[in-house]
Amino acid sequence: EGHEGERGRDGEVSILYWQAPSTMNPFLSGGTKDVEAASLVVEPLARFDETGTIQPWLVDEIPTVENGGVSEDLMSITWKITPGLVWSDGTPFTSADVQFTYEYCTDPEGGCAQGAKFEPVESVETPDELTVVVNFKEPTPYPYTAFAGGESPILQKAQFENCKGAAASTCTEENFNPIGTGPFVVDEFKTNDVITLSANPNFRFEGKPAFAKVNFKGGGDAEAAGRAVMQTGEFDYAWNLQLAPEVIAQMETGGMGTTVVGFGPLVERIELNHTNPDPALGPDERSVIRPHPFLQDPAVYKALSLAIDRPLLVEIGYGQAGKVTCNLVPAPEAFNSSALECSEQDIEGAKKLLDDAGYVDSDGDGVREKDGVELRMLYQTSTNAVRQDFQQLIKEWWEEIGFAVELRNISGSVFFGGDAGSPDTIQKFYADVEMYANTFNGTDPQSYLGGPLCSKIPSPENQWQGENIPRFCMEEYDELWAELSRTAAPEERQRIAKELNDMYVSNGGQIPLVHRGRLSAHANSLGGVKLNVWDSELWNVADWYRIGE
Amino acid sequence: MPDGDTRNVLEVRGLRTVFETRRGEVHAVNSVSFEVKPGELLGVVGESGSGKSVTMMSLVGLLPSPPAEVREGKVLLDGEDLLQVTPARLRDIRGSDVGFIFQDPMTSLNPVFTVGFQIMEPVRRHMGLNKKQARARAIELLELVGIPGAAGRLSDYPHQFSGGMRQRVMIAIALACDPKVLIADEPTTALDVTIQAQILEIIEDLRSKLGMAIVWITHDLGVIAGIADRVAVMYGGQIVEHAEVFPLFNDPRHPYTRALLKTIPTVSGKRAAKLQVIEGQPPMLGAAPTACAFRDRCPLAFERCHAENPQRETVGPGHDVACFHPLAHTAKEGAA
Amino acid sequence: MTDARDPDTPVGGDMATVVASAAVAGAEPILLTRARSQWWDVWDQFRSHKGAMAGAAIFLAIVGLVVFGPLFVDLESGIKSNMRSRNLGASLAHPLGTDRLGRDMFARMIAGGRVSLAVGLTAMALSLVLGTLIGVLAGYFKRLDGPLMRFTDLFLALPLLPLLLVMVLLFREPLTAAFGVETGIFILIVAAIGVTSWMQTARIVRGDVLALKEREFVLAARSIGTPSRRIVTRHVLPNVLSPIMVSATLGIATAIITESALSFLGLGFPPDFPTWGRLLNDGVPYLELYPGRAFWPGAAISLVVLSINYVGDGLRDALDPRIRGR
Amino acid sequence: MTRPLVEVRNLKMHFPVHAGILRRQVGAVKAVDGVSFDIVEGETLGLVGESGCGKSTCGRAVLRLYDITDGEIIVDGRAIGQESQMSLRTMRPTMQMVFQDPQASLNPRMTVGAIIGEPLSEHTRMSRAERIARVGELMDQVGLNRTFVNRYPHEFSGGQRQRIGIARALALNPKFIVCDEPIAALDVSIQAQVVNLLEELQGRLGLTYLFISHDLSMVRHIADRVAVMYLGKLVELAPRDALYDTPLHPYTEALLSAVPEPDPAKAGQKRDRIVLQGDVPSPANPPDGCNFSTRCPRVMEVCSRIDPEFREVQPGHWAACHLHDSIRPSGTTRRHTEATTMVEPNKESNP
Amino acid sequence: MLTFTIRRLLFAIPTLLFIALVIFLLLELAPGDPMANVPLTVPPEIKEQMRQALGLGEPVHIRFWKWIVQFFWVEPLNVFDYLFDTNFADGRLRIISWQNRAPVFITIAERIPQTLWVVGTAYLVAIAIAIPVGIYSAYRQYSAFDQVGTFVTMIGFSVPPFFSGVLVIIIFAVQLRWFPSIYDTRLVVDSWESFGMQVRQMFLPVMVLALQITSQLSRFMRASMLDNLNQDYVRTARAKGLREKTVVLVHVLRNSMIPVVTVIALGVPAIFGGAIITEQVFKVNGIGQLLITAIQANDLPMVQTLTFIFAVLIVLFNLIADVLYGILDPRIRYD
Ligand SMILES: Nc1ncnc2c1ncn2[C@@H]1O[C@H](COP(=O)(O)OP(=O)(O)OP(=O)(O)O)[C@@H](O)[C@H]1O
Ligand SMILES: Nc1ncnc2c1ncn2[C@@H]1O[C@H](COP(=O)(O)OP(=O)(O)OP(=O)(O)O)[C@@H](O)[C@H]1O
Ligand SMILES: [Mg+2]
Ligand SMILES: [Mg+2]
Ligand code: NI
Repeated sequence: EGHEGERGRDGEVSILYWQAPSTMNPFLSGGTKDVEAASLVVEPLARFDETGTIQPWLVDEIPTVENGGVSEDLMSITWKITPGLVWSDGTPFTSADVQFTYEYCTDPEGGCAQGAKFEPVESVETPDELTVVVNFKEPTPYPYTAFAGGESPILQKAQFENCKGAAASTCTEENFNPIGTGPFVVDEFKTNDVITLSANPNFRFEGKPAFAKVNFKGGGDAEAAGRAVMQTGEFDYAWNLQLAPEVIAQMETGGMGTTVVGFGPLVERIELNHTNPDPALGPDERSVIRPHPFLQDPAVYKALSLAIDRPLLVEIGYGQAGKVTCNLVPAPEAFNSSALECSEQDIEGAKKLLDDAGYVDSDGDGVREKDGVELRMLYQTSTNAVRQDFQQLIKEWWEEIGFAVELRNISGSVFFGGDAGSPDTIQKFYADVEMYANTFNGTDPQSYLGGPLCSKIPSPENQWQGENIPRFCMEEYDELWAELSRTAAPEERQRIAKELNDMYVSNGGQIPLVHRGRLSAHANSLGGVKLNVWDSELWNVADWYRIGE
Repeated sequence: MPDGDTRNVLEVRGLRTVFETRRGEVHAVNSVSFEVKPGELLGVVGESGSGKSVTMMSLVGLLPSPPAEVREGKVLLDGEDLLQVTPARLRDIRGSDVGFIFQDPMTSLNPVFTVGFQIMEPVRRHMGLNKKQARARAIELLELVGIPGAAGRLSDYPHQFSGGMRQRVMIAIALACDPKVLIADEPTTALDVTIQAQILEIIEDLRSKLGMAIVWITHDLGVIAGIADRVAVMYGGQIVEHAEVFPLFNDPRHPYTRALLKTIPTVSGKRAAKLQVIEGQPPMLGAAPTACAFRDRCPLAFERCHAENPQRETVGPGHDVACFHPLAHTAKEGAA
Repeated sequence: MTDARDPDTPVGGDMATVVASAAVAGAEPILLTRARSQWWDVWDQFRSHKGAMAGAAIFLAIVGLVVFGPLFVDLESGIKSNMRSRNLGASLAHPLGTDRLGRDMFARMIAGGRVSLAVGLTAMALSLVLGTLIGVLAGYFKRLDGPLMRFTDLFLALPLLPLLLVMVLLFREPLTAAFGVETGIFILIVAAIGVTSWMQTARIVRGDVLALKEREFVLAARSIGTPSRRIVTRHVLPNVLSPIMVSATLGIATAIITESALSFLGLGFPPDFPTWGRLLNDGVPYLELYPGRAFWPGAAISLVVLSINYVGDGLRDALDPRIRGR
Repeated sequence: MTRPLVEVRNLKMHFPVHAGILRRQVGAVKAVDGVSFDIVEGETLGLVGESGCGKSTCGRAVLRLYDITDGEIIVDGRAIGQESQMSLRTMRPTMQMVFQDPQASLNPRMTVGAIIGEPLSEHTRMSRAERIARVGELMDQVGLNRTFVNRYPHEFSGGQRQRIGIARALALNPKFIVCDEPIAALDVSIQAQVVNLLEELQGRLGLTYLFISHDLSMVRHIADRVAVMYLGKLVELAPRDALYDTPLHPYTEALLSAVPEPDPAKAGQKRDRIVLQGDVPSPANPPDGCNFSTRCPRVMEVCSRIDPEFREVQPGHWAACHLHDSIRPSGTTRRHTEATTMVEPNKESNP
Repeated sequence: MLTFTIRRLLFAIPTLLFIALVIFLLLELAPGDPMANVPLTVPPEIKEQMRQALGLGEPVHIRFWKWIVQFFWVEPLNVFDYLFDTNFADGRLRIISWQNRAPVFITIAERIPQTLWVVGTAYLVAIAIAIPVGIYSAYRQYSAFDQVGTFVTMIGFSVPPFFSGVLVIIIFAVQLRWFPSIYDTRLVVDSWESFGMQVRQMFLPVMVLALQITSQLSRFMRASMLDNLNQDYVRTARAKGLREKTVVLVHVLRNSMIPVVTVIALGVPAIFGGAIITEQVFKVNGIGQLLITAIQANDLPMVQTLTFIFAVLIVLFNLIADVLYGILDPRIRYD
């Protein structure tokens, strides 16, 4: 881009996230909103670009086996920090900070939301100021999890030293105003409202960022956000406009902004609860007691999946920004399994499955039952127009094949908020099925596929942090995943990953619905936006600039 | 034209006031005529609802309109027809040339303004006095109506006064601009007899001092007998009898007047074994009268009474009666 | 001559000349009319209030439509999606068009209206019962006055929307478990609205009861020896009916708006359960594309509230003896 | 002599006044402060006085509509002064009340039949039909057309409403009725109708009345004996003629002289009537000594110190005034000198 | 009057304590535990210590007492420290939000300005419109003005803000582009230009809110005026020959304002409480929005504190309304 000049030349850029960030410390919150807001300030050692390729960020090159950065036995990786890097407060960025970040997140009392990233890590060593050696517990063929991608940025040791462990949550000042290496520094953080940032004077690139200020507003709804960018031009960037296609089209006629779409591994799916969510079981037990009364019966989950008309869902819900998928990992293409087929709705087939399995409506109330267990389900998702339409349609289809479905929608900020105190989070999963979208950072699904491991089940013991939200637990899967984690050869990895994908889906871990693109909007006058679905959307905010001035 | 003695300061001719209500018109005042001379006190008696208040309020446009409408008549105040003048002129007359005292001293004063303010208001409005002069005048007025410590009480609020005192304040307000005519609408009805006696005394006193004409409305014949020069008896929105006070009490010519006088017991004099009664109820005022209003209670009623509304006719000097068969001159003695 | 005057009233002996005996009662034309209760007067006055009559007519029309609508419209068509007829405009088959899932908007409006109105009416009834009970007890029994009024103050001081939200949060699950989803949430919402909106009624009723208690007819009842509870039911309650009726009208309106506000905040009925508030909420994103989707439920809420407010206005006038006149 | 039906001894009714930060009782409105009188069966005792002097309170206290502060009340041989409201219920049929405002004392939402029938349904076990019959009977008795039984009070005129009130009071065949200004709200021409009705009923049913009024002329007409009240206390109690002809208390005198005469001739002579100055003091804060001492035209030094005793100055004629201190209770009928000069009773003044 | 005020003030204390207790208990019943964030791998002893630090794990009455102390003593001390640069409050535990682990009063203080700006202005605008409208429509009862006024105010009552709010956004922000659709809470008014900006961004929410408040107030004003216009003293004033303007604007208005002023005072807590839905619609992230997010996130300390602050304000303004009534009405003043 031929846009150059001195730092801060383009004044202010306004970003609108309709989910408001409540902290700037991504380790204390699992929410995308918080991670992405934080990505303006704190950075990882390496990022993924818009094509999903890993890029050196605070290092000079990506360590590989070839260049010797990754040990032959796949037991360690050595990051060489770019010399001369400084934090926004002017102090040098050293390997100690990296090591500290590892300690910070792995402190058992800290409740780190990104613990999965550091799961395989045995230790982090700092032979010198600029060298970081990450040692793994076992051979790790894909070593770019810790310190790579927006979800595991580096915190400044000096700032957070006293905020480790139990103290993590009391460091208000630090959590709201972390010192980073990123293009911007926080001027003012107002919880759940607005963040004001200004250009980092010590940013490592000359002439970047182009904007002197960032106005990061949170709150509201996707529709208002889209309107503010595309129709009224009040904001420059609106994140994740999950709106009906016709609404988006209508907003674009406003002429102030354009939408951008990118397909990452984001899948809108229905998770099937493998534990018993009966409220009678008491708040904390109900999502750990296994099994679910009927959802683990293959006939049931297969029928549920068969009854869904995915192309129709894509059409009414996402239009351009969606594709039918039957997979947990639909991208990158090399990992996209083709073993499963699900684009045809087959109501009759579904009914037959249930009939054959002995689920029949014996008492004539329209709901099938077997052994006295009625096929009644609570189906929850976040409050969002498209999801409510999906709920409605899917509920009808399911009711057609003999289920009784109760719908429930929960405000997104609660549902995804990850607040351990709330009963309505995705992790708690106090419902039979729930619908949301999930994805992974980076291009390697290993850690993502590690989600369904038995050990990742969220429960009171791990304060509800853990990716295995459906409480899927299968020995074969765990074993296969272990194999994946030992395999380094790319083709072999792809094969195993696909196999894992198929195993998970066909064993009723979830019902994938739509492979979703991320649709965001930016003002026509905002240049340099590269929608990145593999990392934080704001990954290249340092390159953003104002067009035509 | 008329000479000093016979000049009427207020002359009402054929006043007709109608209320337009949802249930049709209410003819509250029907062809009422009367007059007052300076220094004279005209008593108006009648039962509740006979139209006394409405008559008086019609004179200076105090009735809310709608629903009230003064249909016809003349109200001549010193020759000026008040029904023809502009509203602004009418406001100039109210409170300066015509003073009003109302029945209920408890509610007739504005509770949130001091008594001084309320007395000074008309003074400043009509006499153009400045604040200081108005204050002096207010003190003078309060002293006039016999409120002790007048200067100190100017800054008091009405609720700090007793009923009798409030009525005195009302009188002071009415007298503020030396009105030519003072209209007192049952000023003592709400008061106790001992307080009533005080008020009556003050009025008597002021009348001789200030010499204004007074129209005194009441339903207490005793009060009328004590202070009035002439009396008009109202019934069903009309004046049915009108005479000097002595002839009226001693020689009532309308059956209603006479019956009324008989029904009231006295504290002195002979005590009847049984009170005499006028049977029935006062009439409801409805459409314009086409018959004698008293016909249904009148023992002497005959066909004509039901067909035609009698007009006032003179039966003696200054004595007129609206009845087709006025009682004989000696009626009272005969009945006894 | 049926109502010839009182035979027993003594007639002044020597006044035979003055006193008539037969013609008197005729002077009381009102007594000749058919027996009318006071409510007839109220109705008369009410009828003359054009706004109130229009309001009552509109309200009844809406209620009628909502109650009898299912006879003409298949409510299923508002609940089941129909992919062949999505986003249709108004037509004979779909008077208000269809929504994005092809559901008939008219049917949805009727289904929504049933719930919204039912919520409005029941919540109003609940709040009236509570308000009246507390108001009467506080007003009539001096000893209860202090505690009950403090209690009322307490409820007044509790901010309502948060309280409502907390109630919904707390009791949603147990109620849903006990009564099933729809009934459970219906009970919850009605109770939540009712329990948070009785205070005004209680205050008004208490004030009226306090005044009423000093009225002579209550004293008269006591002089007869009527016990307190019958004084309350026989003399006090019927006489506080008018403020209660006015409260009632306003209560329906508030309840309907509160329900829609709850739906708006995502705390009301389940998303697939149409109520006007929910429909409005769903329609708002499409306000520019398909204005009707937000407009009709919005208009329905507003119209009902508006008409009820007018009815309340008229009732207030009609029940005010000063205005009603004599 | 007939036995008194009602005996009231030293009746006190104080309404507490609360003030201050803690709402302590700081005083009391002494609405009735030590009143004693008897009412003989079949007689009418008139109770007169200015507004606020405690007449209504006295009447209600006698019927025990209030829980009295002190004193003794015996009605029909039963001491009811301290009985509880519950146990008084059985006593209610004996004593009834007619109220001042015929509009306010009738429940506007009840029909005439229900109003008159209420005492019946409270105290008798009559069947519906019996009750209707009795209501009809009562309506006849007070001169109301039976066909009005289903109408509401607002459809009646003031006089008729008062008849309804009377019928209700009569329903249980009471012996004693307190009439609290039953005619004050009525028009002159109607007052006589009601008074005549009351008198007639008394004659027919042998009722005993406590007739409260501020209309001295009406009391003179109806009462056998008259009590004058001032600021919560009786100042004078005497047989009617004695009281009107020769009032012993200066207050009674002033009261009588203040009543306007509906006769211009007499009125003319009354120009020299006694006009009391000032207002009635507040019953919450009565003056020391004699209550009347602040307004009394013949106040003496002793009056502001010592409260005069209510004594029988002449046989059957009680008064509370220091002017009569010298007179022994059963002394000669020495009249009050001024009283005779001020009022000239029985003078015919027809021209 | 003074004793009355003191008496009411004294009475307010137990009332408030009781309200505090009710709020506390009510919210305690709600599910949620701050310790859920601490992994179970933490030894029970340490966990217990942490509970102690937060005051949890102790019996409810102790926690209630601690909360009261924090609310009435520690937080005021902090304010004092802030104002006078002292450090009395050092080391004392403040009320901490579970949501973002910051003292709740800091967040509340952050939110109050925008709420005051928007809701307060709406209130003032509403008062300024409602009073004359109420006066005039009462004076000309059943006139065209009154009828139209009644209709408009009824509409104001009837249209819920989440409908009217979105409607005006579409019309004025999207179609006409006159006003912004999203409120900028960062705007600092320090120049005419920024003041203009502020006015522009406040216009729509203020309009929506003011319509509602105006409706209620003008109805109230009208009723109060009507009550007084029928009073005897109005006739007296007219009989004095006063101009209509004086009669209405001096005599009647002064009396009518007594109840209206108290109603206005009673509405003031609502200003601080924010208008939850309007704030939501216009993205004015004020107190109302804070409360909603806190409720949604189960942030008990925040909800308890906010709710109790409202209760305090309501009780306080009830008191102020009573006192105002006394001051305005001499009949009560001299009682
Ligand atoms: N605003 C009104 N609307 C309809 N009718 C009215 C109105 N004001 C008065 N009237 C009627 O006018 C008639 C006369 O009333 P007015 O007040 O003059 O009686 P009054 O003789 O003064 O009685 P009172 O002694 O009770 O004061 C009454 O029948 C009354 O019903
Ligand atoms: N419930 C009460 N509480 C306090 N004071 C009262 C109460 N009832 C009456 N009083 C006071 O007692 C005094 C006597 O009142 P009461 O009604 O008996 O007077 P009254 O002689 O009947 O007057 P009126 O002629 O006006 O009816 C008055 O000063 C009144 O204010
Ligand atoms: Mg009158
Ligand atoms: Mg009385
Ligand atoms: Ni005749």
